[in-house]
Amino acid sequence: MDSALIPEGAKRCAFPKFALGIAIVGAVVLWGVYAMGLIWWKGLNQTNMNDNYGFALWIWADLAVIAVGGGAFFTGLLKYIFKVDELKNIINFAVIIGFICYSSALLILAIDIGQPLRGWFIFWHANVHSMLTEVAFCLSCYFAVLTIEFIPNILENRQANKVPFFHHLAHNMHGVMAVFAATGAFLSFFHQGSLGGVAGVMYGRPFAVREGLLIWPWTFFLFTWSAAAFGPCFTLLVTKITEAVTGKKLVKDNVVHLLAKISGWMITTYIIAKIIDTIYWATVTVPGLGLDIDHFYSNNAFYGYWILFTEIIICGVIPGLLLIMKSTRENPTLRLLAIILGVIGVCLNRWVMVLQIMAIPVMSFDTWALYIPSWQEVATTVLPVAYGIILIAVTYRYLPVFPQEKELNAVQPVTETE
Amino acid sequence: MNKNDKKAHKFGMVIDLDKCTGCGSCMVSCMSENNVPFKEDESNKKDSITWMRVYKLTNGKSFPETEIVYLPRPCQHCGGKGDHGHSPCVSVCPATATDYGYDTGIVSQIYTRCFGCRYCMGACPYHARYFNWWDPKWPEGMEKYLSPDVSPRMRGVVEKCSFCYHRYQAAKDKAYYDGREDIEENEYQTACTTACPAGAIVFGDLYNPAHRVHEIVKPDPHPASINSTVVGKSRNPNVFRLLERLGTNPKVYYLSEREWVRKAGDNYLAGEWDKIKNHHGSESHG
Amino acid sequence: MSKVEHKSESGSEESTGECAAGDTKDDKGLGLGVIFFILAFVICFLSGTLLFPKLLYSKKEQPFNFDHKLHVEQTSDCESCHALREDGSFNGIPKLAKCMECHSETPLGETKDEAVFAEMYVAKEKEVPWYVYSRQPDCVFFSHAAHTKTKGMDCVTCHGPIGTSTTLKPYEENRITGYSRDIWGQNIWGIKKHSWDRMKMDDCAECHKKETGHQGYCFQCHK
Amino acid sequence: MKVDRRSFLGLGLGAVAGISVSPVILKLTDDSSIWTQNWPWTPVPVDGEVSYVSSVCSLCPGSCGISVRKIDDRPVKVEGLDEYPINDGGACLHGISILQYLYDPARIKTPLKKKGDKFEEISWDDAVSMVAKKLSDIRSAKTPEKLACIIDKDQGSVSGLFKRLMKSFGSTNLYTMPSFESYLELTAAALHGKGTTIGFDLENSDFVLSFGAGVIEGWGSPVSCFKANASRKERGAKLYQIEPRLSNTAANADKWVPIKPGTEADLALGMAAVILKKNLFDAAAAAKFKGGFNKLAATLQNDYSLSKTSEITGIKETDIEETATLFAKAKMPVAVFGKGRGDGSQSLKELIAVHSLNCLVGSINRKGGAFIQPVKNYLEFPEESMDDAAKEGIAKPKFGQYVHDLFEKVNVSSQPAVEALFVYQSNPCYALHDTKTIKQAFGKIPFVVSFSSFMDETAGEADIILPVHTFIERLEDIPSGAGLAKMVVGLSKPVVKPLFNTKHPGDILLLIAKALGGSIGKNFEWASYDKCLETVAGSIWKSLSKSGHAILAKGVPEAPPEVDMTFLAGNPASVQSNGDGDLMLIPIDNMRLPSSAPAAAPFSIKTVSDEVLKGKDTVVEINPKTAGSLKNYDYVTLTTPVGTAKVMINLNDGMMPGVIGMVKGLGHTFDNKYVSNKGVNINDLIGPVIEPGSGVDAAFGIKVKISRA
Amino acid sequence: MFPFNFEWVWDMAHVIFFGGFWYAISILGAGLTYCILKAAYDTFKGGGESHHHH
Repeated sequence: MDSALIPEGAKRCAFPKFALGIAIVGAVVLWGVYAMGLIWWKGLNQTNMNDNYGFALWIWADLAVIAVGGGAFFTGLLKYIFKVDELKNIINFAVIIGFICYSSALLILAIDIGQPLRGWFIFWHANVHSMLTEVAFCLSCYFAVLTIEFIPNILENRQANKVPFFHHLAHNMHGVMAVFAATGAFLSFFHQGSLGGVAGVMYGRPFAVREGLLIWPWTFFLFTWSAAAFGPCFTLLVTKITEAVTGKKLVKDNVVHLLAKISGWMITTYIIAKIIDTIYWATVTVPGLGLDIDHFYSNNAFYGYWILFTEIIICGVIPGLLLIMKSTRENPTLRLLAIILGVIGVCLNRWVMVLQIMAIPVMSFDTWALYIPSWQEVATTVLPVAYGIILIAVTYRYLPVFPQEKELNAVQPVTETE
Repeated sequence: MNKNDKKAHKFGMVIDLDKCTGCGSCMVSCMSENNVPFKEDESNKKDSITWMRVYKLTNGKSFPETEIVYLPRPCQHCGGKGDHGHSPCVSVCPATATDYGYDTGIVSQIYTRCFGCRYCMGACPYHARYFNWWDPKWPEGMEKYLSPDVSPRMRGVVEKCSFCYHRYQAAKDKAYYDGREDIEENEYQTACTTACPAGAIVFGDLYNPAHRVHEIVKPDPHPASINSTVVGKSRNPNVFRLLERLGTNPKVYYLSEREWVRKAGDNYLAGEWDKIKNHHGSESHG
Repeated sequence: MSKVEHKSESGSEESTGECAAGDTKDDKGLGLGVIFFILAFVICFLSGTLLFPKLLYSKKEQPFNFDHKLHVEQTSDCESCHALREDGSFNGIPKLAKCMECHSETPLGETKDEAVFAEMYVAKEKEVPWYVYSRQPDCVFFSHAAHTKTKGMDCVTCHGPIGTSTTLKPYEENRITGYSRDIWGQNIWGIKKHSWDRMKMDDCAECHKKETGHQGYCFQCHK
Repeated sequence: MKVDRRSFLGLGLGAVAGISVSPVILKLTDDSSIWTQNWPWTPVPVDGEVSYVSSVCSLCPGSCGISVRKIDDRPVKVEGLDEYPINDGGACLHGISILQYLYDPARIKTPLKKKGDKFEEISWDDAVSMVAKKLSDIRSAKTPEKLACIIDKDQGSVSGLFKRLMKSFGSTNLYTMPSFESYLELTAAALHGKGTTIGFDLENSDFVLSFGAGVIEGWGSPVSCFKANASRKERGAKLYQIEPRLSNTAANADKWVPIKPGTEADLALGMAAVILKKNLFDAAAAAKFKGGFNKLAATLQNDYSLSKTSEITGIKETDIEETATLFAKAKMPVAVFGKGRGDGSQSLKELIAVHSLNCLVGSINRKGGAFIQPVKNYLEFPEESMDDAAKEGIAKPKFGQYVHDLFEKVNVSSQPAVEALFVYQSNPCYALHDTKTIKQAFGKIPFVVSFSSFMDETAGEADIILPVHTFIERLEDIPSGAGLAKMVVGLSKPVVKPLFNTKHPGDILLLIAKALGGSIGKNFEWASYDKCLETVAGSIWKSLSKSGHAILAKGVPEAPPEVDMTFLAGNPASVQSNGDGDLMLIPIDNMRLPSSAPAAAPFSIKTVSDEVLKGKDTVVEINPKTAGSLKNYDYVTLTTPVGTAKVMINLNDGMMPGVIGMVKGLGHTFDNKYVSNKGVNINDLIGPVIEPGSGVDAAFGIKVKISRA
Repeated sequence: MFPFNFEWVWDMAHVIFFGGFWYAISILGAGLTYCILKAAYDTFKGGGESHHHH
């Protein structure tokens, strides 16, 4: 019944099946929206945050989605600025994932603040010394860039593209996309960085504080680097999941291998920097404040050295190595393992930089604080995931997201059951 | 900039922990002075608003060697690294809802500007900032005791100790009326200071050598030798600040004759204290 | 598919003029669209500018009229009624007791307003519930002493020539915020001609910047 | 004309564009945020003229001067009154919270009558005539002794009026709740003769030997003690604290001497033995001892040798000897008694034993010592006229000396021993040991009249409640007690007009007396309580009304009184605790929680640590060694012979092993969600232990069994 | 955000920060405007043509 909207030559499942899937995920969205409504109506007492945990679950989610959404800016940068042409076959999808991640991040921020109707104060009464101001400005600008990057793909919908104006608009936007992509990369560099800066400038928190360059602590650069490194992993992971769900191959292996290789080198270089940063922090910064590194990983029920080891070695060094070595990179199973570990790694890093910071006592007579989120927090954190699934489903169904889809799936028409 | 204003004050506090009895008068005086609300259950101290919080510290030894001390903790009104006014919280507020008054050294918090991002709370290592998770509600009729000098906070914003700034405003008003340039030491005292039955809290201008707080603290105008971002370290060997090494430069000082109490004020590596303690307070030329 | 094409064109303001001007195909639908666009634009713009303020503000009449001019003639200044207290605070609108210093038991004039005053308030010992045009929100601390006494500022600078008025204008209250309209100013765009036309924080800051070289710290004016 | 989609689109876009360039969006964005800044449900305090009214606080016997800041007619803040002779500007958290009492949701707003399980509102006229009717019936039955009365304190004009009513009525059954003052008078009576009391000159003493007295835990006149303690270091004075728990006082003291609970008297006697043995006593003072000093000395040498004392008390011999020696050698030593706040149950033997140390070293009526002076009766009530019924009634014996005797009598009698009971400003159903039996007694009294401002546990048991003004709504003389070295009467003033349909307790008594008529009415012929006070205050009224207080005595009293050692010379037995548990449960006095009436204010509750109250659970203190495998905040069940309770535990190294400490002041059950239904009332777990020889309830704790819950 | 805002100060921090911000905004705005205008132009130029350039 919606065949007129489906890209030419593409096979999609029957509409009722599609609608059912959307309805199921939609129920999760409604649950999240209900929780969101409760929070807006009744206030943040609906969460289990407290004065120790001013940043909690969904701020971690916020940072995590922005980190994994980093695939969009980095792929865009490679495609449009460094002219890595193969990436045109995955750029649309990277942009959609980025769009989902960033719109989710903005939504989470709107739920997170205690006074949503005053949210615009961050722009209007901006304190330029605050990393959060930098985040807000760059984040919203970069979201605008993502929207701009997304629009041509929307306009390529079979029906929309029939409209000459839309057709031309899409065409022209493609034409100047490099300018947008460059601006996006600039903005993204700063907001990814300033998210890292958010933690790094907190010099009252020895676990977070880092020295750095000018006003930017090392975490600023580490965050940007890690988002660029692990973002493509997430793009690849979501591509893989989409392929699994649709039962089709959507992106050619050479593209995947290329992105995986780039990601691998980025991860490896990042993790070297991270290790150096950690060693410097543990041996110079923290002892200078009278603290032993043990302080941050002991005397509590949850945070031990395991988290440091998992983040850096298991989810950093290992995926990095797996992706830079050709043999492992081109092994589908090991590649999948590497990108999953990578995504976990960057999420864990954000967790540590949000939640562990809050948990650690600073005053000698303070105590560790652990925190368990409320269902409302969980629901509003799941909300973006469900919303993302719906948006991917809809865009996949109606937009020519994967340029190689037709080619890859035309050769075996017999096995097509979708 | 007014940073170098000759008329500037630097209001600060010194709390004698040997006199403090942990009675709680300062907390209640503060709550009642500043229209701090209360809830049905305040036993979860992580969501209980007490601008002035009294911590109980122990020396960690077992019976009968145990010792305890109470440590009242208002907002520390940090001057930030180098005492330039970039307090941990002020520098991170995205909407300029908190600023550093270079004329008084007092860190403000403007509830109507705050939009509740809570970044400042994360940045403050003293837990001195509190979030209004709930709408403030008073039992019917009890809102009649609210003071018009301090505006009640609405849900969704951060609040904290203001060093009873409204009392400074009132004292200045009086001085204006009398045609005076400035106020006397006793004209501006915080609610906790006046309430303390043990007289453990002394409040005044750290710049003014005639004020008691200056006499006790004897702040060192030079940066500390071990950490150049630390300014205003006390030259009184019994006086210390909380987490002084972080460079937050609090304007709240503590006084104790007990070594373990002074040591509890900051973090020290094993063996470090013994090296530092002898220099403590008198190391400006070290 | 030209219908859709033109629809899309009128979708952005920039292209409207060009579109209308270049429209040589005499497409009725498009013409109608443009007309509707202009019509809606004008109606909405005008209602946003003219009708909206009327809806936004409710008008309230003061309990009775007060002739400032008459009273100033008798007292010759503002401070006789609007005075600083000895602690330096400002008494605002005087209480009944202050009025009674002059009005005592016998009426001083024969106006209808004074009769209302005597009957409704003096006789019942009730304070007059005046609406205060210049009422600032609870978060604001303002020291009259600092401005009038120390710096010798004129009341008119902020309050305007109230002293020469013979009638009280209706009090306009913002239905959303509860603020007096005089805070935002009568002009809906917030444009002011006199220093007393608006009383927003920016107006305070503007003067402070000029007079003291610094807009001031938050706590100077907030509580 | 064809109106198609394009037209609608044009319309829509035009509208959007038109609104966008009008001021609507800008203004609404601004106004909606301003709306959040002025939410109508967030209160806006009304501004006005500031004024200050000074008065006196009577929440506790401390009797501090207070200064109330008002905005127009509204009191908004309470602070200590500068230069007031007791507290000189300081204030405790409860005093600062007074306005929360004033506006307490548990205030009783109008007279109430019990109907079934509920109360219904009645008029003052009806209430007073019902009370008068009941009292007339009792008199007609010629059993005036069946009117009993419990008041909060012995001194002051309101107590005077209650006493006057009882006497005119013909009943001797007037009781005061146990208080520190009552123990001071009992102790002084035993050693120095009836009608005297003791004050401690802490601010001048150079060695304070405290037998569990919570000098900074609300003992005595709290603020005055805080001040004396704070000046201690500047004066170079010492404080030695003897008690099983590292209380705040112990923590602040120069030395903490942990002692087995209940053996304080033995330690005091052991120290006396050391002082005698080492000849460190004041010979001149000892020369004036009478009543068997030599016998006592002999007993001490036999029964309280260092080793024996050490064994009983668990304190090292050297510590006992050293402390006793330091105490005796100090210039101005003073030994203070009264565990915790001093108002809980105390053993008279212990108090006398401790005070005899003061006598031994000559610290009586010496600077920095203990001041013995007559209880000042500064009020001059005219002689009562007594009719025959009153005279007959007065001749009948009282049920007993103490308030627990009254309830004991009620509970053991099959016929109502008490027909009517007045309870004024006290909460026996909460504050006395074994509250179950107290409530049972209340059930057996046909007519209970409560004079209370708040709906507390006892008011809830009443048949009629006559609500009284809170003390900041009324005029009253407030005599200081609480072991202060000086005697001050303060004047509590109506700071604010009464908020509700309440009356001054004195005026209620005047109304009742008038309704009863006859000689009773004649004894209360004042126009109002205020007039009555002015009359009976006589010579001090001028000072009271002018400066807000009158000083009855200050400085060192002359001529040390006699010392009678008879009580101790009889070698009375020490009080033993009830029960067979292997641990000892002792009450803890916490400055932030009042232990009796009125209950804590919401502000005070808010300051209570989560090591004391967590959610709705009381947290008890226990040494980690005693706790064994139990962890912090584990639930346990405490079982005593009197009751059981589920509580959480706090592992506390400052607690003596084998002892469990539970805070007093929690577990209220009346209707106030900020204060009530939090934790356990320790009085539900402890039963009275009557001390042989003195008859006081001297339970210092109770044996308890603990099990994981 | 704007020089007429209360918090605005003409110092280095503001100039750098908002300089970057307005620069990015201008590029995005200019790019978008260009695309839209060009598309409108192309539409009229090309009439109902629907050829593909890529």
